[in-house]
Amino acid sequence: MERITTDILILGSGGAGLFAALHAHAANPDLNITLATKGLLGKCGCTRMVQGGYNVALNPGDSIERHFMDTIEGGKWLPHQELAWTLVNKAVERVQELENEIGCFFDRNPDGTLHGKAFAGQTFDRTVHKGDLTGIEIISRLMEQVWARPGIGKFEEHRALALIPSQDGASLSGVLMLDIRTGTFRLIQAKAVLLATGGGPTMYRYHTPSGDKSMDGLAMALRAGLPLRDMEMVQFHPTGLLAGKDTRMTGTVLEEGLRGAGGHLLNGAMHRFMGDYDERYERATRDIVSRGIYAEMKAGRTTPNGGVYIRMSHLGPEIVATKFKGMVKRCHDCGFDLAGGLVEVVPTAHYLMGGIVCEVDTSTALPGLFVAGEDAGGIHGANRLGGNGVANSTVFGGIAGDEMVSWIKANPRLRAPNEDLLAEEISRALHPFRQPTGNVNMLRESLLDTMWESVGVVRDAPGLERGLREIDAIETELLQTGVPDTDRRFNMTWQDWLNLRSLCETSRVIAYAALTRRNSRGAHFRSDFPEPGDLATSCYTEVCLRDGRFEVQEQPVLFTRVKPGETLLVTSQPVE
Amino acid sequence: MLLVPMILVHLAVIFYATSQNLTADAILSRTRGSVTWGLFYGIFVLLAAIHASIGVRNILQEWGRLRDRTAGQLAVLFGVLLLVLGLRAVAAVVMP
Amino acid sequence: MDESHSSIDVSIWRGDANGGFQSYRVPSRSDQTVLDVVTWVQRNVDPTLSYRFACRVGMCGSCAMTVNGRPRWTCRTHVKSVFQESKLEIAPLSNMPVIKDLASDMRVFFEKWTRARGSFAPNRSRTKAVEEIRPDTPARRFADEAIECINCGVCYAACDTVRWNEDYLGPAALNRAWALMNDVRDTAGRERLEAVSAKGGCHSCHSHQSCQAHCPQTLNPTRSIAGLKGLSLQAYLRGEIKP
Amino acid sequence: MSSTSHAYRRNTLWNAALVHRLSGIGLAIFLPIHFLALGLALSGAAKLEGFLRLTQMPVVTAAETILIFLLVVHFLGGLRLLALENGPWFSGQRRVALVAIGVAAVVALIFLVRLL
Repeated sequence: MERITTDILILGSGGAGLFAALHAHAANPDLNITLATKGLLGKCGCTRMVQGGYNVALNPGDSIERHFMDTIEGGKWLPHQELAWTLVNKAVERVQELENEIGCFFDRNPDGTLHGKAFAGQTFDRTVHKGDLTGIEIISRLMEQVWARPGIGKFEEHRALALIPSQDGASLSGVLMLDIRTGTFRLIQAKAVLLATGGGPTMYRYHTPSGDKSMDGLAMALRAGLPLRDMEMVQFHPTGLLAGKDTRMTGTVLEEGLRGAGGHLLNGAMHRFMGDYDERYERATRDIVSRGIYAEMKAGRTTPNGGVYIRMSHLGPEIVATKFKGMVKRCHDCGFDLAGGLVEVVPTAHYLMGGIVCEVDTSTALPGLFVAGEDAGGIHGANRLGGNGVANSTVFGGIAGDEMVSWIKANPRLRAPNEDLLAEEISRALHPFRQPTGNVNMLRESLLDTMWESVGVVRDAPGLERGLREIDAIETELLQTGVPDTDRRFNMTWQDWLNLRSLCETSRVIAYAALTRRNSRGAHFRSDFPEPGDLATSCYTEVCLRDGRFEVQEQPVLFTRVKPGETLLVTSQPVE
Repeated sequence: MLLVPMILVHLAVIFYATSQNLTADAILSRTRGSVTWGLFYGIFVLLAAIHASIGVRNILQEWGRLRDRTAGQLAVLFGVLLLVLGLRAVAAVVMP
Repeated sequence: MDESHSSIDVSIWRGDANGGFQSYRVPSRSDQTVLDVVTWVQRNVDPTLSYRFACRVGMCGSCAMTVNGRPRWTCRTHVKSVFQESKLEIAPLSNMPVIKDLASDMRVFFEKWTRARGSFAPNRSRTKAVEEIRPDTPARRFADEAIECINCGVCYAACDTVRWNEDYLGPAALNRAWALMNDVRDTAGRERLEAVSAKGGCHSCHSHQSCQAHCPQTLNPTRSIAGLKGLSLQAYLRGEIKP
Repeated sequence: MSSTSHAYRRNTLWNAALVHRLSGIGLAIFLPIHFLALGLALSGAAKLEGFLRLTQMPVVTAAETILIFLLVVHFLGGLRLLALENGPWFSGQRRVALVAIGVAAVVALIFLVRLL
């Protein structure tokens, strides 16, 4: 195993990781900064997949307070208010940084000012965007800035395996990495580490995130003893493409705007069913539409692949083809006629609101470890507003970059790793090579089904308990399932095995947290406890692993800025 | 870009010469002593030599897999050869 | 036709640059992309088959490969659309070193992106408001036409000038340089023009237009490169850059 | 590699570029010979006359026709590139390239017909 040292190690190359690298480099260009990423730099991960845009209160008619209230109310009063406050405040500077310094070229109004588009759940049209490929613009520009800085070390196709604590256990020493291309291990010791691997709930039968995602960051944090909060909060997008389990296309998002523009959802009997659930029909909020579709599926009124149809053709195929050019072309490339025909859709797991408990300065309970982006918990509470995701990763990624540089000034030493734990983690990663060869993908399919059936859109206690038992059984079987040790170089099946292990570990946390929350808020719906509960005494769930056992706690939400029933908006501040 | 009208003129000349089925004497009698002919074809040859040597250098580099310097030298050599032969030909046809 | 029983024969490149094609029989499905075919082989036949993918929907450009001799995204290429040639042959992206099997090393592609000064040089800081730029100005329109590149490397793999001239920066990097030359906020225009006018820059392009023909985003790098050639010539005539 | 490994070249504009390059090579080979022939005039009109007589052989006529084609096709191809690289972008490049090749063939044919 190779050992290398660096001042700052950043895991992940999405909006958070790239921003952290640029900020740390700007704050102190003499520092040794290393960025490691599971895929290609800026190409893997989810920031790139952002279609909508970036929420920011720039317009004089809008306000930080309004953005804040939208975020808190959208999050059903569960967000960590200081994190949310930082988000809405810093977003202003960050968007200007993206435009003025990074080079993003967002869309303008005819008079030349930034265009803000309307997005669900918000009282002001504040979503800054570049067409419907905002993520590509943001990530491409960040990525080229990082490539242009030779001072930032780059390790592509490096998978983080474990956070290795110092000998005394008081802080973090470094991260054990697997060089996917060569199949060899590498310990990167660092004074400060940023965990920005992104969440991405890919343990559901239908999911939207990038296929390389497997919650490795959260799994590593969990094993390092860090508390995770709001883990029951998995956001489902109502319209994911459904094309059977044999294609990776299944689960990928068909955009929100299709419903907004007047698209109809039809069940297997060609009945427009959303009226049975909500008077707004298809234009109801994401969670309500998702539950409506889920109910049709449970009742068996489905399409051949087991979902429902979306129909756009009544709006005129030519009009649809012009208005949703990208979406129609994507469907066409994959063999579907969105403009003129019917496309099968299904709710699909989209975003994990939960994550590692952290402070406003992105520090965590483990000194030396910082966290930003989807790995961090508490910003969005029970529901994330569209357009707050990329704001979150870029705002806190930048903060992490600055904070790590200051932290290193106060803590300038590398800390020796706990060698026993290091050896243990290497052995853990090599585990599948010691088992008889088996079918990893079959187990993955089982986990996907279990999570979808038992820990999915609608939950109840018996289902969650069954889900937990099944997750345990799948993990047990996984530990007896091997991968042939014939060639470790770029071994995708080995990666699949490691991915599945991370997914098992984090799936269990989701199920535990879901079992703990006995009410229904935002993305979390319990059919046995359908009421939201008292807002004033709102609690969030916190799960942590101690000596191999889960400790689950309910912590009261601190209303540090605004209490339920109150608002920061002055009544004379109407929407223009 | 100067080559554009020159090629057109040259094409016209070819068609004229061939259609009239001119003999060598007839050609030479029309060209010998003509400063216009000499200047025109002199410049034409120069431009063609430059243009051809650039093209040849690219082809030698890309298809011949030659190193840049070798390709450049060979191309210059070719250009000079064209220039010398071409001017000699112009001289032969134009000089009285 | 009962599709669950029909199958297709697929040749997949195995090994490094000196490797070769190997044949596999893969069950045919109605909804099946080239990426799904590759995935099926890895999951069911040879667990050591290496390939790369991420987003699954044509946004990340990780999964580009050579399919029946043409570079393309595999995630958004339905097997039906390429199988008319009644065979399916999948190789790694060309003009880049092969890491293993279907995975190419894209580092050189991004190094050239950097060499073409394909990154923005700011004119104002984050504390200032965003510059007002009317969307209908010609420069903004030029920049917009070139901006939606996802750096998948398909154009780079389709370009014979890259194949024949290893110094050549390639279509994507030059296309990015062109977008930035039309970005009124950018302050490194002269340096960028020098970079793209140097050896291996825009003047190496022979306008084969393969980049334009293959770009999955329907961008037109040839047009961008032609634009750079023009700017480069003008700057040279004005004495701003040296040949 | 297999037969499909260069399938990406199966496109009109790539072939137009190939025609342009091959015609350029053809002309580059022809030019020195052409100059040498004209240089014959140095040693008197008779020699040139003898050479011109030679050009009436069918083989040479065919070669000349090909040369005309090469010259015109290289010229028109060059024109398209000049327009493409210096003027505003125009669509329908495929058609322009095909027309250029067609025109070159027609011009060469006219040349041939007139000689015969």
